[in-house]
Amino acid sequence: MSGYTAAILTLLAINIIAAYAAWLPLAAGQVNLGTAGFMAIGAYSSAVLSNEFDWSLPMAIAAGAVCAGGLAMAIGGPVLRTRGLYLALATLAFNEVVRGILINLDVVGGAAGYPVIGHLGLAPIAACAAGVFLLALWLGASRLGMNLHAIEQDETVTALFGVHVPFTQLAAFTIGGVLAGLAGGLYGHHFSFIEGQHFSVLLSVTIVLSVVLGGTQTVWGPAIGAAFFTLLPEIFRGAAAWRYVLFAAAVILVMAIRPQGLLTRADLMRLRRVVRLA
Amino acid sequence: MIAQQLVNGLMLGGIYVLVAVSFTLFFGCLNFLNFSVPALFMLGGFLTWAGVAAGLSWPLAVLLALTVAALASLLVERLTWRLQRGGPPLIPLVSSLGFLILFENLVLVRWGSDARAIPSPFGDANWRIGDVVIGLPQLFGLILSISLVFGLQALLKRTKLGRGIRSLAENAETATMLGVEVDRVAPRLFLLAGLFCALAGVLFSLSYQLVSPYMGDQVALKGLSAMVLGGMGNIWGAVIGGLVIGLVEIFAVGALSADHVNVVVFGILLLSLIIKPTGLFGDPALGQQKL
Amino acid sequence: MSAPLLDIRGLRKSFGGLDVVRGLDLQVGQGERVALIGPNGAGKTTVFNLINGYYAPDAGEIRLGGVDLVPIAPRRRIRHGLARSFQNIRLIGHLTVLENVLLGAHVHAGGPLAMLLPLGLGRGRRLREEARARLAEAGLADHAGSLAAGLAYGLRKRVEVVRALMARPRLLLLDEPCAGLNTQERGALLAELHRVAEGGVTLLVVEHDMHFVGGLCGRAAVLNFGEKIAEGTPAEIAREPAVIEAYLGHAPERYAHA
Amino acid sequence: MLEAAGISAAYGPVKALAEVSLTVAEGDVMAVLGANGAGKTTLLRTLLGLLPAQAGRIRFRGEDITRLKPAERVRRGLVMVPEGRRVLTSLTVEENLLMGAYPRRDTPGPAELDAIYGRFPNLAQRRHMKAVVLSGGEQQMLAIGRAMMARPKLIMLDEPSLGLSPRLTAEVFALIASLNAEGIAILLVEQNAMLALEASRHALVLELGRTAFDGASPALLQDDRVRRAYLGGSAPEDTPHHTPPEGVPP
Repeated sequence: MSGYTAAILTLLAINIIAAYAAWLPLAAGQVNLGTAGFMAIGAYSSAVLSNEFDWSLPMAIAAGAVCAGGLAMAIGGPVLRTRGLYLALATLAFNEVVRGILINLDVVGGAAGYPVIGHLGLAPIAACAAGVFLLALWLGASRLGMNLHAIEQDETVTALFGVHVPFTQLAAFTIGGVLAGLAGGLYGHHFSFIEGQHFSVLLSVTIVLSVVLGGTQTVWGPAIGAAFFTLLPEIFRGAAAWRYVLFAAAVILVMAIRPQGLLTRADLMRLRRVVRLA
Repeated sequence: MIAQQLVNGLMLGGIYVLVAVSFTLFFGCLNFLNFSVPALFMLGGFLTWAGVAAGLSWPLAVLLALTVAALASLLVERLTWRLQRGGPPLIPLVSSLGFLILFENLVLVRWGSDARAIPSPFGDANWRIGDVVIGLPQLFGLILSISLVFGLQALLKRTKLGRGIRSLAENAETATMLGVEVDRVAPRLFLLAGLFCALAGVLFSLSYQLVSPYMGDQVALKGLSAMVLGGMGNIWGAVIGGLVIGLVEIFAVGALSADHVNVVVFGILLLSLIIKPTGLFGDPALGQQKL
Repeated sequence: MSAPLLDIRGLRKSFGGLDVVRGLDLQVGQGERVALIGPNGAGKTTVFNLINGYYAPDAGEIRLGGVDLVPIAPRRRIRHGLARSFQNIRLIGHLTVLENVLLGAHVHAGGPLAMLLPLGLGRGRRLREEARARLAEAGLADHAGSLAAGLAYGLRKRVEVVRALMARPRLLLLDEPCAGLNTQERGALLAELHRVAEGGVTLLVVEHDMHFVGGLCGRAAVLNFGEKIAEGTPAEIAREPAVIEAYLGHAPERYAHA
Repeated sequence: MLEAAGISAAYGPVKALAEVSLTVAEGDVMAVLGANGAGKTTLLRTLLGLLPAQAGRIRFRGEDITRLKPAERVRRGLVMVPEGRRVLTSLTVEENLLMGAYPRRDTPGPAELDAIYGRFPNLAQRRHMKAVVLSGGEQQMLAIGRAMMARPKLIMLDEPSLGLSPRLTAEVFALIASLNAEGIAILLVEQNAMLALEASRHALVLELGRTAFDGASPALLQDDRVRRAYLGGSAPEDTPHHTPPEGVPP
């Protein structure tokens, strides 16, 4: 495998994990525009643990994910009281606050960035992505996954059937935080350098964009969206400077034709039927 | 010192006012969080530079920039809101983000990503009142912003189009029943709101004499905060919110450092969303009901 | 009648100064099938929403099997044996019929940890079997795997009933179960509800179709302007002058004097 | 004047109207009766074009309007006063009236507004207040005044008596009669069937989205069919031919 291919695949793996981080709350109808903020928490805390405290990489990255999840749970309480676009804006603000603090935190290099000593290659990162995908498959088939979809479509009715809506949403938000922290930890230990600027609202927005594009109804949607987002600009690489232009045009086009995302539940069921017949 | 900061804050706030009003028009009337606003802002500012750099006169360059931004806004209406209205509000939001990436990268392809210095047509015209320096371009910008909002207010109150927009904002179905055609009113609203933020971009470039393809991102986030702070869908709320955010930013720079600005501004946004999501002057029914 | 299953006393609710329910008393005995009828705007759906907890009453008591429901959170009322269907179908469109029905069994699915198990594992396995069985009984077995959104309207109405039954309610509230159904579908629903009632579930039905009410319910209470103006068998009700006036308006000669 | 032939309409998968035909003659008052969910409001919405007709044709004053947008129909004089009045509460009383003239190509002059205020003195007093302060009866007057600003040839009223006291109901019906006397045709959907039959010349009874009766109103006053449409006819025990569906014990 060429270095180029490995680099693209690593990026794809990290983007897939980040996509599932955004998907869980999104499946329950919550637009989390703070995913990059949680990634930053995971990246910085794992980097500090492995750099300064000599933790092993798996331990440090796991701890980073837990930190991000813990923070998600802590801020989830107040933030999730807001709804719809208000929630999107609240998480967006959260993202900017986290980034602003990190840029000013001299312990971790401030705006100059923070070098990470430990390094992870493609294999462990791809394994993590595969693990996250399996976890998503599992959750998607669980009652939690079903309740999330139900809440997204009809919160009132779901609550009347006894589902504790705020608790369920907090659970999704927290698991999303853990996954984002994981993606951040992996990112930092792969690229060996992190800076606050990278974890901007634009990154959060791009992640949500990829999930919506892939489709939120099925477990496959986020992976498809992440692949679309990571690979499409590479396909257009020949067009050099034009690639993001073409990519953006593709996004607009897809959303105009298929606002429910590339893959819907109905598509998936049709696909299964075809496979079974064949 | 404090007087100078007050002046600077209000001047900066004048820019945010226009962006916040633009956001609030889209949100209040169409329930659409339009993320192409930063790109329209950038088009206004950047194309003014491009026009001047290509040898056009100032007024002509501004006119050209505003025209392109207005057409861009109409394109956004056609390909996002018109196709996706009635569905979940997230969908047009995502599409409009696509347009943000599209416009920024189109400019990038043509002119590169560097920030460009743009000479002020007014030179270094200043007013001095005691120790306080008031930049004339900035002052002009602030006055223009506020008068435009007054103009908008008059348009909404006194004209047929304004009444149509307001009925649409209250209840689209009733408006349709009365004979308001959404597909005719919406493009005009996009034109109006698009011009507001493009003009903010022009004023920004004239006041701060620097443009780049990404100049809209941070300003738009501040404008968004201003809209939320003032109360989504409320025009005068957006004005107050814009001025407050401008003041907060300048005072945060003075008291802490330029790097802390975002922590303070977005901290305020986060807190205000948690404590009072409807903002200072927002209609509690708006947003709650529509979403 | 021994202590009624549902006991509503002095129920009041007003919205913005408009009294929608004014001092309603209504008792429904165990195993009864009662219709709540009345003209447009009489407050029938509001009564349902009060029982359900979607609105809090201004005054009055709602007891289910002796338990006062008013202080109980809406989410918890289903645990006391209360389930309902909705006037405008509210199935979860992009879940399958089976999944929708399983949503109805949420209260029997176990604690937070059970939420993390796939639907067919552990206790979920028995629930899934129960859901399949109930769908089969209702003649909906063929549709178990279809998405709810793609189903014909009449079928969706019946899935809503099965979903509510999965909560194993003592009292089932049905809000206009017939609306939008054709004659044939009404027949199928009527048969289904007879079966449900024989299974021991008490029914309280808001319905406009008086044929349907006559075919299902032994007793009907008539609401007008938030007050109960008559109560009796559907046949008695249909002859009651106050009811006829509530539905058809004032007789012309009386209007002339007004 | 208004002629609908075999129109059908649906909300998504739910068929709400099946091949309904009706004719409202010049200067006529027609009542549409039926139980809840019979399709009365749907009929009005389809006639105005808020809901597309899936089948059938609609002609208004000799012109086929089946495919026209609501705004075009309002401009031609087909106007609706919706159920629950739906005045725009964030606009002032006067702005609401001006909204009635929205599709018109000309600008309404002060004389026109004064004519409306002359009719409704209560509205004149509050012309510059937000419509949210109006009482239910005043809102109904405003909704009708707003419809008049469109220069209507035919007004469709949906449940004008809903939530009004008997006295206000009588006032609204007197107003409807006077509008009719000025040559405006009326299509009236009304829960209060007896009142509607009294006020109308022709009546259409809908049952499950289909026409159950179409004819002269006085004939219906004595007819059992209205009672049946609302109250399900004679009670089941009186009708031995009513057979319960299969599987149901008697």
